[in-house]
Amino acid sequence: MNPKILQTQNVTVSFDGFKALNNLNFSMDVGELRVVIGPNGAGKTTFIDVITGKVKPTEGKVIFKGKNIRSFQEHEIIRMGIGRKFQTPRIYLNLTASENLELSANRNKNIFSTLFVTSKKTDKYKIQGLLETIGLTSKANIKSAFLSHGEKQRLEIGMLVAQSPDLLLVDEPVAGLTDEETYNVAQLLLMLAESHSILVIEHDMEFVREIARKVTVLHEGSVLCEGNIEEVQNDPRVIEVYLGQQNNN
Amino acid sequence: MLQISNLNVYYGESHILRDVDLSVPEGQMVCLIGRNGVGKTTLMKTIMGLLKPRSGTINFSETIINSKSPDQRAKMGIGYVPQGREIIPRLTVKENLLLGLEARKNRVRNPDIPESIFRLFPVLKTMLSRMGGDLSGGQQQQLAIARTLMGKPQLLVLDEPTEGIQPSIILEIEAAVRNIVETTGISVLLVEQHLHFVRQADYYYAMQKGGIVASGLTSELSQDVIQRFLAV
Amino acid sequence: MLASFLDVLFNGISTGSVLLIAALGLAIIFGLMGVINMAHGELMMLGAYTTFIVQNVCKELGGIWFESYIFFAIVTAFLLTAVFGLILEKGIIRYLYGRPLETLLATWGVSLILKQFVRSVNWVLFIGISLFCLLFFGGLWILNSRFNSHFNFIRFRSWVIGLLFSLSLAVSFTTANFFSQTYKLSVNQPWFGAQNVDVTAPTWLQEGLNFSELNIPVWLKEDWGLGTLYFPYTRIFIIFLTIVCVTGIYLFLQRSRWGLRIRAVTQNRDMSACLGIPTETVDGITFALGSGLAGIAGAAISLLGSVGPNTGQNYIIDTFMVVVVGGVGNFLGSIIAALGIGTANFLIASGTLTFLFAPIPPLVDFFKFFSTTSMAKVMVFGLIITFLQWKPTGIFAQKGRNVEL
Amino acid sequence: MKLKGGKSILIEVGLVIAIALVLIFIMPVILSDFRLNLLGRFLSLAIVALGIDLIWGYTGLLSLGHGIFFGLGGYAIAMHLKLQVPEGELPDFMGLYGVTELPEFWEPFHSFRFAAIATFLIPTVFAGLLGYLVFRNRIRGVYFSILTQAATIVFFNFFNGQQKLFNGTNGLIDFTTLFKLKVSEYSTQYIFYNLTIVFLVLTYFLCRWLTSGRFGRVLIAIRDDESRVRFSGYNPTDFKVLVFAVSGAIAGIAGAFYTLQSGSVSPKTMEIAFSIEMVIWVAVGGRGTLVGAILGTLLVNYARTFFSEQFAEFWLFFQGALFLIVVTVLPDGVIGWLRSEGIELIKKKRKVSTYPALEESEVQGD
Amino acid sequence: NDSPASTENPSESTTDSSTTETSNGQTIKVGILHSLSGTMAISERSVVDAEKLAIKEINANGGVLGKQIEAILEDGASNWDTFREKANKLIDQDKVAVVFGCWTSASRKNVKPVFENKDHMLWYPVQYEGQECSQNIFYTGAAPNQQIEPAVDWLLKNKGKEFFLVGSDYVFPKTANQIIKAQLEANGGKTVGEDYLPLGNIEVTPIISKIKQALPNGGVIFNTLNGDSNVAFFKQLKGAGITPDKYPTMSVSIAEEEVKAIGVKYLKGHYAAWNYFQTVDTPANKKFVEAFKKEYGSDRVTNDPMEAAYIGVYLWKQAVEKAETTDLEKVRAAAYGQTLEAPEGKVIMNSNHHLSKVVRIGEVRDDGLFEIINETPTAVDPVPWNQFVTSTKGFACDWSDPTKGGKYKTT
Ligand SMILES: Nc1ncnc2c1ncn2[C@@H]1O[C@H](COP(=O)(O)OP(=O)(O)OP(=O)(O)O)[C@@H](O)[C@H]1O
Ligand SMILES: Nc1ncnc2c1ncn2[C@@H]1O[C@H](COP(=O)(O)OP(=O)(O)OP(=O)(O)O)[C@@H](O)[C@H]1O
Ligand SMILES: [Mg+2]
Ligand SMILES: [Mg+2]
Repeated sequence: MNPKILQTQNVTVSFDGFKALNNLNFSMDVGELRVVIGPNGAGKTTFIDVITGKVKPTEGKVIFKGKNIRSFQEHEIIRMGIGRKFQTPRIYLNLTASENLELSANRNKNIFSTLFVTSKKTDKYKIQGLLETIGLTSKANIKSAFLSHGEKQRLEIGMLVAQSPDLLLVDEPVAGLTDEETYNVAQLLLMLAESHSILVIEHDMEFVREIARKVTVLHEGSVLCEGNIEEVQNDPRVIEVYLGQQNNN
Repeated sequence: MLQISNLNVYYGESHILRDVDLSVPEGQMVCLIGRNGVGKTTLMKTIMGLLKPRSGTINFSETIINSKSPDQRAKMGIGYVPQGREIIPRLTVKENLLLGLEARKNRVRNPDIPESIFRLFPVLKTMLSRMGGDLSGGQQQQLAIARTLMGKPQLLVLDEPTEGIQPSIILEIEAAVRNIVETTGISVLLVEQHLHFVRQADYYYAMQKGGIVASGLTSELSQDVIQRFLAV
Repeated sequence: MLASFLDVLFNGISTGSVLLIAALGLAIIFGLMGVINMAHGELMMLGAYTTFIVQNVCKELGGIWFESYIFFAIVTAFLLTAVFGLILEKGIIRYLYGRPLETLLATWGVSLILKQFVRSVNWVLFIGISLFCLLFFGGLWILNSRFNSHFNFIRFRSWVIGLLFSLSLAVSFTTANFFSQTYKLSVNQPWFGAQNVDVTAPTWLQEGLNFSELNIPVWLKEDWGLGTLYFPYTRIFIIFLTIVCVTGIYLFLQRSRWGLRIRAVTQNRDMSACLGIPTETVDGITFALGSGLAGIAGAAISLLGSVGPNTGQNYIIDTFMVVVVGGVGNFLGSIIAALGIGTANFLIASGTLTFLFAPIPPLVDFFKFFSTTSMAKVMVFGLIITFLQWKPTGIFAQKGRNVEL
Repeated sequence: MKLKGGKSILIEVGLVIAIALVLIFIMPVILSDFRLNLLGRFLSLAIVALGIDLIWGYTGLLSLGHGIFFGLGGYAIAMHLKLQVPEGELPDFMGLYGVTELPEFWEPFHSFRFAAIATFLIPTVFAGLLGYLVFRNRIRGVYFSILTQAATIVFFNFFNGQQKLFNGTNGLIDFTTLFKLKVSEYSTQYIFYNLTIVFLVLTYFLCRWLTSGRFGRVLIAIRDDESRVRFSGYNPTDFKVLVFAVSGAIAGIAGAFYTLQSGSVSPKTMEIAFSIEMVIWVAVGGRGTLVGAILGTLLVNYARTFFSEQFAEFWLFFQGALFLIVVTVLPDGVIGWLRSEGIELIKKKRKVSTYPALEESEVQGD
Repeated sequence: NDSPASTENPSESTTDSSTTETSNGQTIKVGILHSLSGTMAISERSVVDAEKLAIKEINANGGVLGKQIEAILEDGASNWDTFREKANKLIDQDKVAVVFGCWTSASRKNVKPVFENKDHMLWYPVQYEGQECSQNIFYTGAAPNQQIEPAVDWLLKNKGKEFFLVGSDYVFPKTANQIIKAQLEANGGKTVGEDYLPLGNIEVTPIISKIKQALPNGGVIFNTLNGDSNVAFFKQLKGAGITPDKYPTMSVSIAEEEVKAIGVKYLKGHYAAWNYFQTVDTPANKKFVEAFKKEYGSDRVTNDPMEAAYIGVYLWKQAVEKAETTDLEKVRAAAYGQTLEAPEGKVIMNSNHHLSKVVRIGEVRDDGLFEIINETPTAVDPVPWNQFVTSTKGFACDWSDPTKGGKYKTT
């Protein structure tokens, strides 16, 4: 059996009494590609927030690579090998697409190596390749403030890939992308899954079907059910709270 | 209802929209499709008055509104749900909703939030006193739609309204929008990636590289067109 | 004991209420609109000068007019500074929304100009400036309304503006020069001059509430020592004025729809416009309101301090501190912060703390070192920094996911 | 803009050195002593402006308290100069306030080396400390600005109130010698002038190096979205503290050179107005462009000298108007304006293509 | 600062310039260097007015050495640095024959090295804290023994022994209070407290609390506050029920102009010590006040620093005429012993660069002017180095005698 890369034990997050996460127990193996779905407000994004240290759990603990991350700051957690894409694209608007990528690709993120170590040739090729993958080669050198919403989404996915952490947390990667792009992103994630652990959150069920091996459904801050895509899709509780009656298709 | 002709829009020196012609007839639902970055949002913003066209006219219910400010356009009855939600983060959900009333022509006494809104988006009811910015992404999107509906617009401009919303609610939104169009006779201009929703519209326009390249009835929207303009 | 407690309480509240009334306008302009208004102090100065003028007019009328001039002064000061604020907003600030740090620089320029303005304003200058504004802004307005949609105009806009600017400057300069040559002293004499001007409180405000002459039981006076208390009427007046203003503002922002609009516009201007909020009107009203409050504050402090070109500039830091410590955009916070800072300042500077800590000698020395007015400021700043270590975003911090964005 | 490619670096270095040489050799010939001294002082002010541009233009930290660091640097060197008295004597002002023994902390300033190091080390330490306390708590934006502003008041009150230690309001004035050279002598001043230019050039390249390359990009990223930077794995607090400390050091050096050339340092440098003015120089020149900082400083200061000489009574009007115009009409400062409009006039209009593939695909007949 | 630092060949260049530049032309250029903007503009602008008036009068009467005086006005902007820069400019660029200027001690201290290094000449018109005697400065205001010390003596004799000292956080008040404390100790008075306000601060509640605590049954307040704080102080004193009958306040920075700005109501019955009041009854004063009002408006008042500035210009003119040149060294030598029937009475320029002056105590009356209630029978000779303060006790200054100079031991 694979060792666990990520585990949460009885994690509760409450905001002024409202429990966004409620006694959540979750675990993920090394190298696993896991999809998390669930109704709006189920706590998916909060879950990622907890893992990356943006939100401290009110109770319970999050264990990454065997370490409780509670006492670490955000950037330290990231340096332990977690990367994240935000739900709405967050990129550095005054940098160009390639600079954005370069910033994430940088391995050593303390001050001194940032100052004194120059980037390697191989990094440059890697970034070129990435730009190609996310379809932004032609816009690589304009300020990323001038990108459209979908392009920003893709750029942020690219940044995550450039960072290449052990665990990728991907929050709604294909929202606002065209079907074709959705397909590309799916392929990209599948390819990455060969060497990384990935946690994906998405509402686009086409996409979920495409990549999913194991799906976890969150509801009101705790796991509603877990299983492969067929099981989940046909679970009446999931249909009730999440999928709805897909009458035609 | 809405008639756009020969519209050219620039961001600084870069030419984004090129000679766009588009019209939304009264009581109809029109959908705009196109790949990422072709200028859909730009067109929506221009209709709303957030961007100034360099040439061309925008005609809304028989008046040319080129020189009108966004708030005047809102008061004339254009309701806008922007891409990226644009919730006012440090106002409560209730306050966000009440802002929707600003677009009404006559002042509303004793403002209240109609039940119909909550029927469509039940979560909002439980969160009235929460800060708008604290909501989850999908909840914010629902709030954005609800807020615009509060204003009882005549033309609803929706920019990817279903982004980040759970499947069951998407279905409800689709049904609701369809229902609104049919019962109240307002017009809708929709930008959407979900084909399912696109097919609810009466008419479609396909956009590529800043220009309209195809249009027609959605019932005739063939796989071929989709292939050409939505995929490479 | 009771007496000294009451004394400290009163002095703390009165110091705090001066701070608060000065900070109110800023809490709106900075707290709600996000404009760092460095000219706030000068707006207060305008209010103070208005008081001076109203006082002089009322002095002419004499009697009851003079005794009640302060009320007219407050109203006039409010209106006048509000109008000025409106002009400021329409002329400058509105180009700078969303760039708070730039507003700081622009308003700093405004404050320099205002200071110099009251020093040297005379008829010549008045005529010159009015003419210039008329020509320049009038011209601009015509240009804008005629050629706005012309693509070429947008491109050469800065050139045209530059040309217009120099032309108007030249015309108004020559005209002013002509006047000053022809009419000499009568137009050249400054209205106010660089000196302070004298604002004397109406007689009923000049003295104070003397507890020893008050009709209260003797035991209260003697055993409890209340007889030593003496509360200046001006201070009491300002406390009341502050309460009135705070309540007024509270009602305006919470009970009228404007509060909601203002908050919406400052948080997301474009979207608010799309919702049908007339953003420009909202901006104008808000800025005018904030400025008007500064005017009231100016009228109030003219009862305590000097009225001169530098009136108000001493308040600017303290008022910003009040707003920051209270939590930006939070009224209750500002109130508590003002009272807190006021009381702390009084306690430290007056050396009351040295008495309180009399049993602990090292602390006495420590507090003694800080018990001058200048050093008290140093200590209060230290306290504020310490406080912010604990609550980085003020007493009532904004919470939730959105704060970082 | 970016230090890219060996060739453009060489051109830039060459250009900078050429300008420096002009300043060193040509200016003294053209300008009178008084004007040259003025230029020297403005150039030392340009050094602070560079530091401010570093933190404001690139990192988005608007410090309204750089006067503190400027002043600290000035005081450090001035203390050394005031100690140029015969053995056993005290700096002249101390006698007036009945000080009979040199205060402890003055002692080390007997050594020039110590004083020289102190000119930037003391400001660095203070800036670092203040920065650490503030940034650690993620205090940002206007909060930071207002805190720095309040800090100036504290320092001002302190230096202003301590007559016995620093001669209070008067400040340290009336320097006699440095290395046996008479400070007020023209030849000595010329040395200071040249040193100022050397340090200006060095500071320019330091800032240039910091702001180009990866470090600079992290700074810009911090300006854009600080909390996002954390999720890219960088610790913005470290970066900000470092940059703030560096810019404090730069201000300290500038203060020292200014003091040498102006012949005094006083708590006035720690008044709020002065710190705000520094920011304005950068704004006028164009923030985020190092050249702009230098240009803006010279421009504003010369304008001020000019106006105050020509219209002694009204120059505040002009100064105020200048700020207003710059901020409203030239939001990107002079350099920004030159880039957008000026270049357009000279060169042909730059073409920005939005849909790079458009032209080809039209050929293909999509 | 025993002697000016540069003595190698000081007058060479300046002499040259002042003879070539200023004598060849039709005019003699003089510099006026005061704050026209900033905090100090309040006080300094009227001094400028007085100086301009003197120059205008002199020009109307034929000028100096047959030439008109041309005044070059520079703004020190209440900023010491600017003062120094402008002093340099006036001397180097404009090559003026003399500079009239400064108000605050800090500005004077800052330009002093400039005038000394360039061996130029400044006429300084304001009463000040003393402890200075520069060869390049003429002080036409009072030294402490011509204002503060007599005021303290008078208070001790007539008003009480317990003193509370209030001042601005600034050189003059601090030095003055040092002298007062020493004097009180020597003459049987008592300092019960002191406090300093940052310049411009108006929150005086803590100070008033302290005064009430230190002097519960009344006593003397000695006030060296500067500028704006005075207004706040007196307004709030009255509000707090602290009135001159129990708490007489002696001020040394409040003159007719300030009374006007503070409001007579608040000041009536308080005291001030000066050499000149507008109410001084001399023919010269009558003329001065009349001329001033005619020039600047009938609502204007005159005060001590204005008068000192005004006579400064006249004294300089007399010295130039005696020397028959604007050569600085000769003018300096000619200045010693100059007398003038000034508005304040007869003044004599001593060889220590200060004037002998009559000292007066005034009480604010209803019309905002001062009732002179005490005045020395003869002019008091200036003592720049204070004799109460131990570190300067026994020192004096005499520039007419090269062996003595700026600070020599008398005993
Ligand atoms: N700071 C906060 N204060 C109050 N409530 C919060 C806060 N943050 C999150 N919530 C609430 O917690 C719940 C979970 O939010 P979360 O963003 O994790 O949902 P989600 O599963 O990502 O939903 P979506 O699919 O819509 O993105 C929501 O109901 C939200 O309103
Ligand atoms: N502020 C801006 N300045 C310059 N160019 C911009 C700006 N905003 C967008 N663009 C460019 O305009 C083009 C159209 O953008 P727009 O946002 O309208 O696309 P879209 O069709 O809405 O795409 P998406 O489906 O990704 O939302 C894009 O190529 C984008 O790069
Ligand atoms: Mg989410
Ligand atoms: Mg879009």
